[in-house]
Amino acid sequence: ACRDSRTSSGGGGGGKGNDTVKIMVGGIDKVIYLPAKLTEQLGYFKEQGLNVQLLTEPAGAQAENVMISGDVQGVVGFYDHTIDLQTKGKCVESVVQLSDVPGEVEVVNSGKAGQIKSPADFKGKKLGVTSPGSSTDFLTQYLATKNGVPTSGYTTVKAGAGQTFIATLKNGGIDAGMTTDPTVAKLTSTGQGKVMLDMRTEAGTKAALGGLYPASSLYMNCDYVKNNAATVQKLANAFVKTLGWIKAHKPAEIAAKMPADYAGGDPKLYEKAITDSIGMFTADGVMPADGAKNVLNVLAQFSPNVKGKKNDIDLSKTYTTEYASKAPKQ
Amino acid sequence: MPTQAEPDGPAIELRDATKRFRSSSGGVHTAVRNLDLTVRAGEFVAVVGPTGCGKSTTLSLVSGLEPPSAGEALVHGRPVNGIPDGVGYMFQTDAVLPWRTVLDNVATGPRYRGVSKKHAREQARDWVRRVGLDGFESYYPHQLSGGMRKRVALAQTLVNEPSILLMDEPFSALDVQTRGLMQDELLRLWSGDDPLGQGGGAAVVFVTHDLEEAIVLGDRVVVMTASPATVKASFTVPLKRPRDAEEIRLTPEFLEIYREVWESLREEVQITRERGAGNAA
Amino acid sequence: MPTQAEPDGPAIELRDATKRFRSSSGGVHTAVRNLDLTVRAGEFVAVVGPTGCGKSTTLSLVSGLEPPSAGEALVHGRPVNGIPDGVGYMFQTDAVLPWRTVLDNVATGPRYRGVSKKHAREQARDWVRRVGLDGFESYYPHQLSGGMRKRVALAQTLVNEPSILLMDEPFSALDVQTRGLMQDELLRLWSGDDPLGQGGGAAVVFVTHDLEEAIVLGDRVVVMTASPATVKASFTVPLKRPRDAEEIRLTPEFLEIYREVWESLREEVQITRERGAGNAA
Amino acid sequence: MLLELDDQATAVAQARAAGRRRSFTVNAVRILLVAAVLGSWELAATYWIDPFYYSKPSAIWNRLVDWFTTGTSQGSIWTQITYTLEEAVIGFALGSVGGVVLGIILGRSRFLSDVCAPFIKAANAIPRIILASLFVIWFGLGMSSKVATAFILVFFAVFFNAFQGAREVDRNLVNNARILGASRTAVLRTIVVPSATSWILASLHSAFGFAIIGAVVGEYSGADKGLGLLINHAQGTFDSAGIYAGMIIITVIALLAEWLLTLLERRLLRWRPPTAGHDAQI
Amino acid sequence: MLLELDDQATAVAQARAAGRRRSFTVNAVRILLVAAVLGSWELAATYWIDPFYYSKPSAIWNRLVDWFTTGTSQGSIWTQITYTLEEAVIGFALGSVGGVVLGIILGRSRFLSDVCAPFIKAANAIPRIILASLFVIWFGLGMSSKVATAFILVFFAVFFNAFQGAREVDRNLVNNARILGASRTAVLRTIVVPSATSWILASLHSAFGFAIIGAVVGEYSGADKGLGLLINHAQGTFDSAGIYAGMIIITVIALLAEWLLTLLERRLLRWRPPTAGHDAQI
Ligand SMILES: Nc1ncnc2c1ncn2[C@@H]1O[C@H](COP(=O)(O)OP(=O)(O)OP(=O)(O)O)[C@@H](O)[C@H]1O
Ligand SMILES: Nc1ncnc2c1ncn2[C@@H]1O[C@H](COP(=O)(O)OP(=O)(O)OP(=O)(O)O)[C@@H](O)[C@H]1O
Ligand SMILES: [Mg+2]
Ligand SMILES: [Mg+2]
Repeated sequence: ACRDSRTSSGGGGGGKGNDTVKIMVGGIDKVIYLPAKLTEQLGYFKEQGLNVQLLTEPAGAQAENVMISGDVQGVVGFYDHTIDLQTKGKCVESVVQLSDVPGEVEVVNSGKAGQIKSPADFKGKKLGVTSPGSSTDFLTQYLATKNGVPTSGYTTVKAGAGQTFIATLKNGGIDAGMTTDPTVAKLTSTGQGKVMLDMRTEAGTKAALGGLYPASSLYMNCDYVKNNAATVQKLANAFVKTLGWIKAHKPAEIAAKMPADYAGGDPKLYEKAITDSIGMFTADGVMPADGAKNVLNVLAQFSPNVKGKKNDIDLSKTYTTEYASKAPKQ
Repeated sequence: MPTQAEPDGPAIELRDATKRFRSSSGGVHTAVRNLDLTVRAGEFVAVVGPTGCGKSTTLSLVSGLEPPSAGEALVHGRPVNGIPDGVGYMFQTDAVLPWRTVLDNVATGPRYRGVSKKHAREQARDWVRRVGLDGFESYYPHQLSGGMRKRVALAQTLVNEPSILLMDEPFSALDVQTRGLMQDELLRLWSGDDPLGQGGGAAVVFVTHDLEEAIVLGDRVVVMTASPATVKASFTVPLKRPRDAEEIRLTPEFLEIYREVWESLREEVQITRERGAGNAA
Repeated sequence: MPTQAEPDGPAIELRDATKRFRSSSGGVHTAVRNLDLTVRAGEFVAVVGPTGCGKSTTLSLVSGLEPPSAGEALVHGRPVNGIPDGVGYMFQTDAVLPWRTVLDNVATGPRYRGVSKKHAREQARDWVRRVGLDGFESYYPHQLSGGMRKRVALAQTLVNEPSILLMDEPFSALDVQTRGLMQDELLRLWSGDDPLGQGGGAAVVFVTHDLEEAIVLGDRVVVMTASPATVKASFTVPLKRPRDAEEIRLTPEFLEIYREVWESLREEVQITRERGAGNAA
Repeated sequence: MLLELDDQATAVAQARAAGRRRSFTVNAVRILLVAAVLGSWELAATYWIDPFYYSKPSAIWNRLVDWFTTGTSQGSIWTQITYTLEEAVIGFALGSVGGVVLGIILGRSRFLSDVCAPFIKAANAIPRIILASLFVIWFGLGMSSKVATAFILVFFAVFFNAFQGAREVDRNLVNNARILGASRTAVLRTIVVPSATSWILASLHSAFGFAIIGAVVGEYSGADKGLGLLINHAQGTFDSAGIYAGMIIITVIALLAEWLLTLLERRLLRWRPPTAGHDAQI
Repeated sequence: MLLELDDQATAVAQARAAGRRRSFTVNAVRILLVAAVLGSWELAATYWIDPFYYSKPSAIWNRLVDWFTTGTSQGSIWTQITYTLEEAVIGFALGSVGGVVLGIILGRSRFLSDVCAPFIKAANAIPRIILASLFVIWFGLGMSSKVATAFILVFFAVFFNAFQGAREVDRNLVNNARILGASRTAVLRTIVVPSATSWILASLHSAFGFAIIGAVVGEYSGADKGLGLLINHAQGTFDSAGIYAGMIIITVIALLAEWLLTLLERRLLRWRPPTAGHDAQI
């Protein structure tokens, strides 16, 4: 099972009219990746003559491995992985930037909201992240250090997302933690958790991180992008159109477009989650240049891979605005 | 000896007992049919019969291991339900525990009956010696010859000093002289002549294929019919005890009864032989 | 009969054979020591010896199942290495396949030797009949009595028509008459008087505890010493064949040889008995 | 003789009737148990515990009805079931054949088993969840990576039992077969395999469950169809009824497989004493 | 007599020497195998395959050295090992005791086993990865949820074998014990348990591996320490050397446990014919 030959070929399906593209979504039911499924629901892929198959993978970094090995052509995931991968000699670039903020929220157990008001209070606390080495981990480390708490000053706990996160916060397994919607919506609606830092909005992100932090994006193998420009363009068209559609519609309308069971039996909650998160999506899918730099800054301090290699990173190879800008605006 | 409910009543009684098995074809195989047998306390009954007639099955009814399909089995006057008290049963097939040494195998019974480990081992050591296995105390069964394993089983059964003793061809794997010694040991225990046992009076049912052995040992020799087994005839052995096997063999009484039993048995064996498939229901 | 390398040479030869086992205490137990034994093709040798002396072990050396620790075992003049061609061995313990019916058990040997299923079954059916088990063809071993299982094993061995036949107390679980019938069957096969077999001439080593049986069947009776086994004496049986067991028992020749063998054996049994722990190294 | 035949007929009939009574009691107790558990769950979830985590039987039932009538977000429920089942069945077939073959070979060869044992034991200690993600890299995202995960789980479960079963074969039977003229392969086929059958069957009982687990774990590492994905989706959307509903579907499939296996077992072990070691007395 | 003693001494010595030769050959072949695999892996990863996925032995070795000398991102490697090991050992102990006890009880009682069998089989089919996250919800994030995952894996592995082992007990031995005066519990203790020992041991061989897997899977669902987390971290940061290094540590632990188990096995099964079913001829 030698995978090497396939790494750069980037799979088949270039150029022709009805292309098949497989896209792996790092958790298709997460609100931060909502545009992927929404595009499918709106029929925009078909409209572009694309045959897109959306796969999902809940466990994080696996998605990139699968893409690099050529099994899928694109990944909907966090932008920062492209930088990380460059340190490993892999060229992956974001072609459509779905959001320019992380969409993450630092939630505090309501009972401890009095003690933990800002990252400066992280000292000695147990902080939840979705998984060690994930973006939530780096962001937590960044927030802590920026506010004078060394990474050794608190405990990182893998709390996952969804029910395990909620149960863990409730049981005192963590004092605070970083997660996304709909977990946040659930926690705040039941009063179990309070939002401490809200990185679902530009303002909140700038306050917390001192700049934008582009996250949710569609990224692909550089070689694939080069060899299949037409397909990539169609994908970009579809995604950008969806982003436009999101801006033009109300959360309730968006929720109604999604498959019924995405609401998980509580449509109100799902709508709230979309309401809270909707601000994070960009309108045009274009990467803001300073945003990319800010991501590199954060990573350079905490990612074991990027640390010390800041100057070797060629940011221009981690994203392209070419396709998103060419996409017809609505 | 364990106390007995009615010292004078029959120790073992089978009343019209029948045992059926499901046969391989899904039908029914009758192994024992309408069998009546009574053994008094202290009586030594030798059982002979054609091979495959149902002797082992009969013993299993008395031991309580198998319930009769019809009729009744009583031990000490009480219907058999579970294993009756005081029953000892030496199986036709090997049943020593492969994971215990010879000594521990023999000590098994006393241990089950609550004797302390030390005391049980002492008793066991004595019995190992009596069956001629001293020196092999720490051997495991797979390291023994066939005859040695049989003797371990014998010791295992006798160490419990049962008041009802069922034995299924116990000596068939032994050479003539060892067999003689074992027979003496058995008789000594049974007659209460034992330096260690608390007294005799056990009711013994002894299945054997050796007519001589049956006559030398038994108060009575019971001949079973061809399958399905029932009692064909019962011969009282008119020989006085103690009997010396070597001497007795040549007496006219012996030859007389030998001939009688033999005639009776031969018919059944012949039937078994001729009938062949006939009895396979 | 399978072809033989040297029809006139000895079929079986043990030269100074010794077999040691690791004993339970980690030491060494010598089961057979410096044993010399020669059996001609077509010779019927009966082996007797005290229980536990090493008879079964001797057979296992000839069969090739166990290699000698020292000395040599030869079959048809060739050193034993693996199972020699034409060997049949009926074990002392049950070794029928529990998952095969009586018929399929008996057909096992021919099937292994490449006979077609149909033909193997035919042969098997004939042998099942000969050992008196007709009607039980479709029974599984656990549904048989002890004696019936032994007869299955006998049929299983004989159906192969071995040129070297090793038998370890084959008839001890059978009643007198069935035993007689089986003995006749065996002799018929061995003497080549068999309506089905292609001829006689098998070399037979027959272990038994029954001196009468040994003398009635054997050309020679070999007496083994107490453990560790070696050949103590070998008695040629001066009785003419065919022998009728019932008649022969009363002839002076029979009584004479019986007494001789018995004397020789008794000493060894006594030694075994007295030595007790002595031989357990 | 007529009387006897009559007797026998009665005996057979009695045995049958007793069998029926037994199985009736057993089923009644089972149903009672299930009812008691479901009832107290429903009650507890309504009054005391939080159905957000624990769901409740009525909600699970509704979810099941919903899936089977209107389908799931990933399409028809039958598609999901077929997909997962296919992965599980292939993995099961390959894994059990592989496990049996290798187990028996190593079980019968001292040298090979001495050499290979530490490697196999080491391989067995590798967490399957990590393997599942490695398999995705090695075999791609398609069905093969899920099959591989199912395979590996089944393989080890079966292997260890087949290995031990092959070692436990009665020496006497092997010797007898060799004497009767069996070649090495004939000994394997006619003695070792039948002897090890009850060992192998014991492992197969748990193995199909493992196969499904493997398929589901594989789907967790990336998939676009399947029951694992369905459950994962339910987890992602706080749909605890969906989680339990998915688990119930998996369980029912496993029980069906189990039932088939029991039929096979009855067929293969027909030669056994009917109540071997399984009597009520002890 | 002296000569004979001499002979015997020689025989013992010869047997010993043969044993030494054997184990030398076995070890040599093992080492050769490992060297060959590692060598070709290193070579392949250097020239042909992509170390991004497959890493290479030298990188893995460096990562191991790094972990053991400077520690991991989560603190000392020993802390992680201790933590995971503790979870695994507790889960193993509870699971194997539970599995043996329940397996033997059900194996000896037809009624109980008839009633319970479908439930146990159903429970066995529930994917552990889902259970692991349910356990986090039920038992919290602490050690208990990982212990529970390890427990459940070990339990089923052991249960099915203990169950079958208890059913396979020779009827003759049970009957003999009953005749000799054994009570129900005495039969269980002195006949059923020793008979089932080789079945149980066979399952324990894979069970410790399962316990570690359970602990790691549990850590995947949420944890703040442990080897599972370490591997998860490596996965999250595209550190394939780290993944393999973590797997190697787990494997070494499992092999150590295996070695202890083999000692126990040898002690418990001393009564066996030394080469039972394990001869070189077949
Ligand atoms: N479980 C069973 N199923 C069916 N038939 C059985 C079963 N057990 C015994 N039989 C049959 O019952 C009959 C009597 O068997 P039993 O073992 O009592 O004979 P036996 O007199 O002891 O014979 P032997 O002298 O050969 O030991 C046999 O024909 C046997 O086939
Ligand atoms: N595997 C073994 N390990 C140790 N000792 C053994 C082993 N096999 C046999 N022996 C010993 O070898 C001796 C001879 O055994 P063998 O079975 O040959 O006797 P036998 O003459 O056939 O006796 P029997 O007439 O009782 O069948 C016995 O003392 C036995 O304890
Ligand atoms: Mg019998
Ligand atoms: Mg013997």
